[in-house]
Amino acid sequence: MLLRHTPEQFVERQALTINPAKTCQPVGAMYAALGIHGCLPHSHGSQGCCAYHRSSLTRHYRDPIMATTSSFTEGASVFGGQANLVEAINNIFTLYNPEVIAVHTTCLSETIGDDLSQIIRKAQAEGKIPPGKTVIHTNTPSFKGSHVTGFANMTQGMVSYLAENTGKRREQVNILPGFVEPSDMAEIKRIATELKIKTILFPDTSGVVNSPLDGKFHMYPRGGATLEEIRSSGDSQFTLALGRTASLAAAKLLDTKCGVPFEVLDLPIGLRATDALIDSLRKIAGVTVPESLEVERGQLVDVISDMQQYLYRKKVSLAGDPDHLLALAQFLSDLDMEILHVVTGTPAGAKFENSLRQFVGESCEIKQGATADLFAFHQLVKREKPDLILGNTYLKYIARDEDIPYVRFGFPIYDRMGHQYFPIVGYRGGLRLLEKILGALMDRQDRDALEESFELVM
Amino acid sequence: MLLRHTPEQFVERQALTINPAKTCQPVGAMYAALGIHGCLPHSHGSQGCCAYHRSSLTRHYRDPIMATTSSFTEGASVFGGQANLVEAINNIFTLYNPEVIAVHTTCLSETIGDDLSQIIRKAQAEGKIPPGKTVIHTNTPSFKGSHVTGFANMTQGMVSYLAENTGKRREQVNILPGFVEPSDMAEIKRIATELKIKTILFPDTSGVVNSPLDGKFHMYPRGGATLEEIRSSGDSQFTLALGRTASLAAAKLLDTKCGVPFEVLDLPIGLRATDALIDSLRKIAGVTVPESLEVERGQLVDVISDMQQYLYRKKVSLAGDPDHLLALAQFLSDLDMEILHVVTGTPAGAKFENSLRQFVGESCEIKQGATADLFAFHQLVKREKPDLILGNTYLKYIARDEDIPYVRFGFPIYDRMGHQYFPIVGYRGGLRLLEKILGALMDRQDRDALEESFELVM
Amino acid sequence: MIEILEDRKTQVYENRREDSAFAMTCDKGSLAGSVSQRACVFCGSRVVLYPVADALHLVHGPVGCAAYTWDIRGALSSGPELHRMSFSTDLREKEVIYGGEGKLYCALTELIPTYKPRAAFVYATCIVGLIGDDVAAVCRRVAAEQGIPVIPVHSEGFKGTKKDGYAAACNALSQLIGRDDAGAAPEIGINILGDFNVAGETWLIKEYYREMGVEVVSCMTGDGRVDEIRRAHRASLNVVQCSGSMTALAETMKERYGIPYKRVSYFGIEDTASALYEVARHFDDPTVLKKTEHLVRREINRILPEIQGYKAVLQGKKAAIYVGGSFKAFSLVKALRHLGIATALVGSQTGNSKDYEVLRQLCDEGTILVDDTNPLELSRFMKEKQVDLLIGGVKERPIAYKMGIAFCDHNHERKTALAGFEGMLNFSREVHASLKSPVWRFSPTRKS
Amino acid sequence: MIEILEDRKTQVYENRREDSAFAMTCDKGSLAGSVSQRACVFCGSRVVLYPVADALHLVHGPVGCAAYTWDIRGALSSGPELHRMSFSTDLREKEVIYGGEGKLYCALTELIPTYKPRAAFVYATCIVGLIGDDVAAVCRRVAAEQGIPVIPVHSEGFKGTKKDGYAAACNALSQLIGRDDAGAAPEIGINILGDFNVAGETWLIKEYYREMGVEVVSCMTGDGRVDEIRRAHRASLNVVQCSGSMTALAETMKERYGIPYKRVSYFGIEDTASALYEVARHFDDPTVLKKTEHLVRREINRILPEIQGYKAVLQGKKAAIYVGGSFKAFSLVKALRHLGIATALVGSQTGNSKDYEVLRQLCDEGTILVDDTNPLELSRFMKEKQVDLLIGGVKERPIAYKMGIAFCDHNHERKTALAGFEGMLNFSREVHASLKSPVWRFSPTRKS
Repeated sequence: MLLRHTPEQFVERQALTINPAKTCQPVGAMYAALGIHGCLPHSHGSQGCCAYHRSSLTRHYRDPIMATTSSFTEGASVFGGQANLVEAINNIFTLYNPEVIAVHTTCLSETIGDDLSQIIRKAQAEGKIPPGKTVIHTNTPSFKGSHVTGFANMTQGMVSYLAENTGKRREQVNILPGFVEPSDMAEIKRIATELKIKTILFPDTSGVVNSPLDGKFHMYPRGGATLEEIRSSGDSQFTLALGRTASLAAAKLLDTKCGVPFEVLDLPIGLRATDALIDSLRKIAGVTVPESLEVERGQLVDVISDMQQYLYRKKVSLAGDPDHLLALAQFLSDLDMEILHVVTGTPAGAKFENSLRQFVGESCEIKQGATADLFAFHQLVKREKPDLILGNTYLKYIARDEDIPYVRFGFPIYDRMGHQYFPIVGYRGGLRLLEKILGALMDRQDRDALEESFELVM
Repeated sequence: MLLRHTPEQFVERQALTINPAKTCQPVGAMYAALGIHGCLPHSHGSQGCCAYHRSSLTRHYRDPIMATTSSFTEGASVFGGQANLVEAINNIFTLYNPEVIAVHTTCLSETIGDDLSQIIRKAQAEGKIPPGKTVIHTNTPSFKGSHVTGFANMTQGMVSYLAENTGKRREQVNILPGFVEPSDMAEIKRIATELKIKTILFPDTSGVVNSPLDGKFHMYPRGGATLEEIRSSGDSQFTLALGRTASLAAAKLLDTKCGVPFEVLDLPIGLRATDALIDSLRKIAGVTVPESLEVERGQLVDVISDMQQYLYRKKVSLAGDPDHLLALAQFLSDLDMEILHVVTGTPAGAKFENSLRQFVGESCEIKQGATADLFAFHQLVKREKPDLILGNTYLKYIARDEDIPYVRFGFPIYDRMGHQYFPIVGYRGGLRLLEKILGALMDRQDRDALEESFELVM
Repeated sequence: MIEILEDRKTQVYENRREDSAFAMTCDKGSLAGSVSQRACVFCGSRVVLYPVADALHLVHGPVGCAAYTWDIRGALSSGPELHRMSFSTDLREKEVIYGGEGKLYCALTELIPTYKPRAAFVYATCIVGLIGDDVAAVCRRVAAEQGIPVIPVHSEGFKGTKKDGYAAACNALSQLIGRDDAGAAPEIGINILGDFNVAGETWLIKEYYREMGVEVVSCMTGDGRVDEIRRAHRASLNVVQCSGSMTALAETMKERYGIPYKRVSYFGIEDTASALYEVARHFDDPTVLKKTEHLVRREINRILPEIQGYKAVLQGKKAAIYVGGSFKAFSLVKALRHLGIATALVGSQTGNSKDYEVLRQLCDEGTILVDDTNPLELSRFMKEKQVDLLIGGVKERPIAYKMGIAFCDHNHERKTALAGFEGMLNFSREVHASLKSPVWRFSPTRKS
Repeated sequence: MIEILEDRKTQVYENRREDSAFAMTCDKGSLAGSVSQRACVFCGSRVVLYPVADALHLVHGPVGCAAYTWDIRGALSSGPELHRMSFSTDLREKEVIYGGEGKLYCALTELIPTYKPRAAFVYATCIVGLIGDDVAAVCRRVAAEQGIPVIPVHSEGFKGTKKDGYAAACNALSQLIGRDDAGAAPEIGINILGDFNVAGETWLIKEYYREMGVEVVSCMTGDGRVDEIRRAHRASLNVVQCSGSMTALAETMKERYGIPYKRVSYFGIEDTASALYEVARHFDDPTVLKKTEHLVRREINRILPEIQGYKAVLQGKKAAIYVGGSFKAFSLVKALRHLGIATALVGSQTGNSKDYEVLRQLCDEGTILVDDTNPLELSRFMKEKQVDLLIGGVKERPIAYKMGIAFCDHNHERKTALAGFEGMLNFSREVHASLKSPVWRFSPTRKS
């Protein structure tokens, strides 16, 4: 009854978000920037933003998250943040010596109207950027899109500043992994390696936000896509953009800027989406799929077949980010589950809804954008109670209040570990998701079983 | 209250096992035999044994488990099972055409006193064993030891029949993985591969009992140690026997028979035991540990440090097999948990208890062998309630009755999936175990939290 | 191509309508060396007696026999659950050499005062037969000392087949029957034999009889109670489901108490209806008959529309059936027909030659009949016949799945009641669910 | 070697006992480009007002400010939990261009009738300052229309530091205070200021005062209620914990109502004891004094033995402290001493120069003092000083762990009450648990 303030009755809201199912762009940009090796994300705004994003990512990853801020004051907001940023760039290279600074804006600097390209050029001109060092930026107004948009924008910023077409095509494929976990990025790389394909995957936060305890504090952990790799993405044969919302912008720009053709795929969550990724990779690189991957696939299919009776027609409601929801809905429908509700705070457009509709049927309630918040999700779930909900940590209130089995999925997850290390993409990731879903459903069956029907063999 | 028949009061039992914490040898032998590629396990006894073992393994793995039986009748039990076995060998090669038949005995054939070596020789002499085909055997009287002993005996049988010292040492290390899951065996091989060490691992059930759905029924799935590999184990530099109970016998015999020196290590469950395995491998092969493994290790240490407050002094009770319990107890003590009770139905001797004592402290109650059953375990848990219990599927009754968080661990697991695919050995396996343990503890904390202290960030 | 062993050729038959020479070999021991799906004598006894919930079940033998049969079967009890505990004498080497009678005596005298069961069953396993323990003598002694029936079950694994285990169980039950004559016998009273209350099926069936006005004196093997069994001879009809396991007891009771019996099946619409009608007709009571008619009509009307819906979708699919008893196989062939599904392969572990003749008559031209088959044969025929669905038990399930074939568990591990009208609905749902599961789209061989 | 920026050199100081020239630079904005652990004005306001559980907290701005502060703090409520909901006007581009007053008005008029809060706080965020919304006017209008206090909180993120946010919050609270004069004022009554009831700490402290015979009129920021705050001016003493955040309000109340205040800390044995004694002495009532003495004696006797036990084990360990407010830092240095732990490094986000002088006096020779530090400095000094334990908040925790250093959370995410005597026990346990965790054995650099 923590959420006693959620009435079942819907009231049309005009101007209000209650318990948001999204957050703002800069945190996504910061996360993306961490996916460059030796990069220090920089928040061009007041201190609080940077602190909040760092705290948020620290809670989610339980790892140190480094980022700097322009520390806006009242002055900056009147006279513009140019001085702050130039000073910041100077200080950062002096003190923290990163390879690259990745600047993102905030609602503040956006509203002021700071011209980041110009400021960075100025810093360059004034010699504040040491030789061999790089500063890139992207615009991430907090009052547009969501954290996913911020991720997409920073990825696009990487292309914009770094990707070069040297005129010499390389035997390599770009993969834009989307706003996924470091474990997922590592798994996508492993799959490509199994296929013997050289890939340039960026951003790549594996080894950055899930780094080992080795007795030292590393300002720049071992992981991340190197500048050289990202530069060379302009010479790649092809780009696979995983997830339209998070990866399309960068892929498009790579095409426009460097002539690298691209294809947008769903995030490789679940069987079919992984099939699609592997199939695309196979075709692009002209390789054959090795037995190892076929075995992984077959194991996933096998488990689905084994456990079908526990999945059949189970009703499920989802909240999260568009790219995740799309792939997840496909997977769940392939598991013979019925999707009742899908809610994302990120405005994802008609294309999203149309794609989703293939997997969820006509009766499913889809909400996106303004007022598509967790309050609305809670109301939906109250009206028609599913057997399972999937979504971020905030869903725990709803799971408790409505007594519904719950699997943590997406961002943020503040109260459990695992997502940092175990992928949910690929066939193995599908197995993991399946294990979690089955665990939640079967634990509930066990809990609710009458004593006489409490079962040993399930 | 399913187990309402468990009183808290201990009564010394003389002659009785209630809710056993073990089962009989043959099922272990059958499982081990499945770890040879192209092998058909054969149960020399009446039909029921074979059916029970197959059902049991099928429930645990959700995969087809193939094995044949001598189909004893009253006649056989009077006149001996020689005729049945010779006929069986003939029929099996005619009908099922395996590479090797691995025969184990049962209480019945043991009590009758069938001399398997002699019978197999006779079958050979009578031409019932086609050229190039092999029959091996081991003795697995059901009235001695337990399923673990049966596994150990069959592994020893492999050495006895197959291992050869050709006089030419090979640059390879034998690993006897013990009675672990196929996922564990695969993980041990992966670790050795990371170390760039050639290993002969047997038995190896990976790819046999967790095979993919590929649209066909395979009598002999792709996995398993090949005969050639096992033969060559006699030429290896060294043998690492993981788990004294399951692997010592075979390692000893490899030493006696082929002069391959050996070392007994704990099952590589948890941090220290994995360190020990990797360290031994490193020393034997004279290699350095690659960064990839150091990172995995550091990630495990990192998560332990991150989550220490949820583990600190949590009380835990364990039931299972000796080798597993030993390694698990070490890991849990490294997690700062306090082990209250350890129960194994397998008689494992004073050495087991002494080794265990290092990790569990003086006040821990250790029970093994006769009357060390799950009834006794339940009584212990009633007397002093732990925060968590770990053990096989049968513990679900106790978890329910006493309302204790519970993590499935060991054999058999009849009501969940996962163990077939995700290892618990190695550093990654440690992470998985940790995730499960933390999940159980934190789910309970969430369940029991008062509304006002129901926490988002944990 | 895979061969069928010479010895097994007469246990496999492809149906031709006009076949005067039909002679299925069956009722014989599995070949040594086959991957038989069959179990042993002990298994047969244990399965039948297991649902007697207020009895003590002590397995006298090495620990395995007790361990493998510990609560693996969902035979539900509405009250006591002593049957779900696993008691074993856990015989060790010492007893194999010196005998286990002492340990058995000791175990019983430890257990009975503690658990105060209404009766105890002591299962003799393989080894007990060999070491020569006089189990019956120990049981007599303990019975005398403790004042409850202590009944030896002669279930040494090697002494025959699962059927012999059924017989041993029937024998054990017959020792309880007739021990209680108190009170008046019901006018219209039956015993239900051979229903195990898996997933609560007995409760469903009992409810039908209640509605018909027929009193159930005992259901010995489903939600069973010792005291009911002791009064079972007061019934005037035995209704035998799972004919394989319980006909022996019905015969005994016929001989001993003159109680007639009827073999029935509660699987499928026709068989359930005719079971109830047969019982009703037996008593020749117009009220009972009327109530039965009403019940059957109502139930069929209730379930038929949904079933028709499934049929529309499933029409033309092909099934394989491999179950323990042949009587169940008959019902399944018919039930599947209701769903528009033809049976391309059917077999049982324990059918006799009469059963197979019935099956042959029931099945279509070309249907393959098998007795005591093995996975290789089974998978071969399923592939040849391009079967879409297999109905079987735990060991068959993963074989079907690996081949991308749907599956319905009609054995101990079924999770929903498949008996009665409601059961037919559940069965249809399960078959529909598995056949229409999206997972088969991902099987390499069966993209549909 | 890592450099300290020229500009930051005066914010880092290595303690020398006799240092007349000590002049710590502090109280200044973080440098542009530093990895500051500091937050913004909004953060300061939000943190202070958050625990007012029956108020509506509406964040007027883009969604992020509301999202990041949604229930991340364990400030417990014994009743209503409206404060744990996240309400935001979720300003979008349109409002940035055309202004957000309409949306704000609309949001408030949708919310207030639905949730019927006792008051509403409207937080202005960065952007609101820029687009020039007249938040105060909207609040006035809604207050008039809805009949509850609707209070603007001027917490535009860039308009200063977290401290300015505290001030804005104090200002907002002061608008509630004095609105209710009903009933008699208590004779011995206090307000608790600056305790946030994290992990139920306020409840602990309140219980002490109850036992002492001191009535708590309001605890504004811990398990807070609007009605209590409205009556807060009826107290005769303000007891200020977390001096950084609430001294401003105490000053205001002193000016406006003549209520004196005392700055106290409830962390550690001495500080808790002297806090209680100070309050008791203030009222100069022998009964209160006696009760206080009794309470303090009893509590210290209760906890000391266990603490001594930890001390025996922890003696000689070295700690680093980096917390938000410097007052807490004082207490921690003393509390650690009780455990035999020396403080090798101490710093705060918001200390002023007086605070640092106190700290300097308190600390040992050689202790490093830092103001507004960053991870690089922090880790460098922790390594140099071979520190065994860090006390800090969420962003510091993983830094310590990566270095194989124990950690105790003394910020919002602490899970046990660390205030009061009981809190000292909890603190000791936590410090002991982390310092003695076996995990450090597995850190490459700190095999101990």
